[in-house]
Amino acid sequence: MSQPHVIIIGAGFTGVATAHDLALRGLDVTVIERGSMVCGTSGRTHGLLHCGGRYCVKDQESAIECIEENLILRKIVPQVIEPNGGLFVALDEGDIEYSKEWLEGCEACQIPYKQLTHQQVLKLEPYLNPEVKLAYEVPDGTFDPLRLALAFAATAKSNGAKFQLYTDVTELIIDNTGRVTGLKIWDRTKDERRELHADMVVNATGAWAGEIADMAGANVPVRPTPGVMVAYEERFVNRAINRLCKPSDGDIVLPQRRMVVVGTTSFEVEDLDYVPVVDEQVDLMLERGAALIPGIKNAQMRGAYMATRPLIGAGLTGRSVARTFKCFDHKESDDIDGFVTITGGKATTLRQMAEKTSDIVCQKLDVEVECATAETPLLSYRQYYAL
Amino acid sequence: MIETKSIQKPDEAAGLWLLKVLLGVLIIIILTIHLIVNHFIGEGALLTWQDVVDYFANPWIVFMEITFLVVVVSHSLIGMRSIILDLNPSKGTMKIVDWVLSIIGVVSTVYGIWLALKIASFSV
Amino acid sequence: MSTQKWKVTFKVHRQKANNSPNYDEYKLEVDPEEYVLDAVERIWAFHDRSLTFAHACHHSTCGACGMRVNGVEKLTCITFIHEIAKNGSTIKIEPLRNFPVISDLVVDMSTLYSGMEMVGQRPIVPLSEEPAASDIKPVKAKDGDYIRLSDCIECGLCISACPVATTTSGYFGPAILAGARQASINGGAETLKLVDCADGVWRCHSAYECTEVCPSFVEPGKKIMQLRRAVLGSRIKSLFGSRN
Amino acid sequence: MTTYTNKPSPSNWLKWFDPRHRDTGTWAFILNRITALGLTFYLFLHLIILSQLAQGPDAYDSFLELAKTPIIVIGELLVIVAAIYHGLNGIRIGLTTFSETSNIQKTVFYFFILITVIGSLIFGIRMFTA
Repeated sequence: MSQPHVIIIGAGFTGVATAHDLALRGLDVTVIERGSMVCGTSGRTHGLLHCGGRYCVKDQESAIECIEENLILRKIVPQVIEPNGGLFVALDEGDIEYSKEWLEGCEACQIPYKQLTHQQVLKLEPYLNPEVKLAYEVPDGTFDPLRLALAFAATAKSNGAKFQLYTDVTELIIDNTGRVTGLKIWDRTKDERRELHADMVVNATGAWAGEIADMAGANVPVRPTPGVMVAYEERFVNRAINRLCKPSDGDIVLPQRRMVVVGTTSFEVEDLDYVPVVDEQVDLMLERGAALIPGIKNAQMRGAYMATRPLIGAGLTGRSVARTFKCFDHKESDDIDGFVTITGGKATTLRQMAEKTSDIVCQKLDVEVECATAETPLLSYRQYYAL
Repeated sequence: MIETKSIQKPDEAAGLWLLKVLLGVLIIIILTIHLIVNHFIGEGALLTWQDVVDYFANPWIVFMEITFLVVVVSHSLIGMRSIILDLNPSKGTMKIVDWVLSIIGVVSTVYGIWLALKIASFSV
Repeated sequence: MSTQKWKVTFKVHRQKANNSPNYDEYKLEVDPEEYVLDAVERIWAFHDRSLTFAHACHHSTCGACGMRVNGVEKLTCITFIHEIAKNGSTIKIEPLRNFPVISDLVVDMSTLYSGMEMVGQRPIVPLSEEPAASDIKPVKAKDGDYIRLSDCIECGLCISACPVATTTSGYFGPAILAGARQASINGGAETLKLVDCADGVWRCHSAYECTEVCPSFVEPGKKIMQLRRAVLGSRIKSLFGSRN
Repeated sequence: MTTYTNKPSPSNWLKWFDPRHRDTGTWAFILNRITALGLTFYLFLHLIILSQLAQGPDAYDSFLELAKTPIIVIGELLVIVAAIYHGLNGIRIGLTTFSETSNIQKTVFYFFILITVIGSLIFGIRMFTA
């Protein structure tokens, strides 16, 4: 084996995108995942391909990442995207007030928007609350979470990456110089335990990044913040509908297949492995969703579920935490070599998170290859199973 | 690891399937005629050897019975073939099956024609 | 959700590597308005970390969590416990049939995915081709059609329920034939040729179990019948028309 | 103990006839397959028996006497029931294939079962009172 071997822990969005990036740069990659593909936070995301409008007032760094990546994903993985755009709609005086800051934010972050008249917006989305005061069209989209990840994984596989699902990491192997040299793993499909060695281990476990880092005695300031989402059995809209207000509970309604999904909330938990759905939050989604699309009030609920965002930061809580991502080289922060953690961020920015992480990994391994993922169209997601 | 769908499998394309359906329709038509003729018009017919021989004296009946035989045998053999296809036979197995079914078909048709003509000959 | 809790026993199919399978029982306190998948996830989280099962979106858009619940194929993320059990009853959880078991509740559905690819099923389609609701006319946007994710979520429930698929791995199966139907709507002459064979559209025996278990409005049984008409139509056309 | 098979395999053929956990359409399929096999068996048996006709009046008429025993009559009735059902289910399949009626396939099945029962009763009464 001539190429350095990198193990990525976690087959969530960051894990599969990093696997694709590193495999494309010619590295030997193995992804270890304890469940199925994107069975944690990634699989349960909203599926909103952000244009950045949601963050352009308070968190412009994230907003710029979003609009850049939005345009790239539309190009490299159109197979899983409903590219129908989105609306930001104001329903009350507070929203109208906020719209001034929002428009400035869009300008600053170069998010294209177009104001629609009352008549225009209701013609485009007849199920929208007719009380709508202001409406702007933006380049949002919707994606299928599992298939987005599979498309990255399929392309990674075609470049030689290996995926080992249903396999737990039981221990990080650290040599006497304080360097992570591999993992002890438990393959639950065969109930088999063994060791796997690597030149570099990437911890891409999102909300669980703290738990894995802890195995090495390292510290990652990740703040797992779950939110609820509720799906209803009718496709009321073809665009992503955002309330034109400061990010809050239940202010996004998305189309997906024959459903609409309303989300989300924001709270904190201790136990990450099972986060129960809270009834009051489901009721809140119904109320808030119906404010945007009154028809939701009478729609049949199809599913309610929780996803746990990995927010980064100490001190701040919930929505005030920036939605950007961070890559930690534990050599710098904890004097542990061969070990990198990537966490935070959002689904929309998965490719960019992978690029930054891969840059650090390559730099540490003295591999000099440029990232090419922004220009590389992904294979059909079904190739993940065929390869 | 991936098992791709083979496209060159023993064939039952539209032709054979459609034939089975058309034969099925013919059977329904002939059986209905048969029922009406035998049970509702000719009261209590065909209950003795002589009845049968008299019935076969009509050349149209001989023709109809032979046609019916060919149709029923074909429909049933194509149907059996279809059931065997549900058992995922190899191409080689299917070749043998096709031969066996064809032979059964030809033998029973020849036998049926012989029998019909034989019966018809009794009335001469 | 109701405040009254139920006691339910989950009898779960277990199988590791090539060992012979067995069933493990887990007694759980559940909310009747929880989904079956929630309970399976809790068995893993709090009772038995060796359990393997597939899931992702938890709202019926990804198709990963198909299992047999009390013998019937269900998308477990949208199946309420009260739909299939009573307080005190036992719920049997098994992997889908007609696919090789990888372990416990996980099956290898690669044949389904490769079949979908082979017939050219499109994961995203114009809304006018798969209208979201039959009673609402699809609204066309100014500059063309809206694009939406296709109805079929490739969950494999239909193939598990199909009686023909239990005996022949050659049969394309309901999902793939329904996919072929979708692919044949605009053009797709090649697709029609592909499914016009013993393992294709003529292998179906009209049990309609596929339509019965489909959680995603595909109605594969109906699509197979439409596909048959399309195949016969193109056959007749080639017989009389452009036969070069 | 049966060996565990989850993959498609010809050895699963008994599952064709297992209606547990399944719906109406499976009953239609099971009955269609059983009647198909039964009628084919009867067809060739019938052909062989008819060879008696070639052997003259005595052989055939004595055979017909034998055919009046109740067990044979019940057998004949079963053939008629099978034929009615198989024919009607054939119409069901043809109907749903050639027209957009698959959404009423269950209703068609129930209706045809009703006709099968009525037809069987008519034939049964005629045969046993003849």
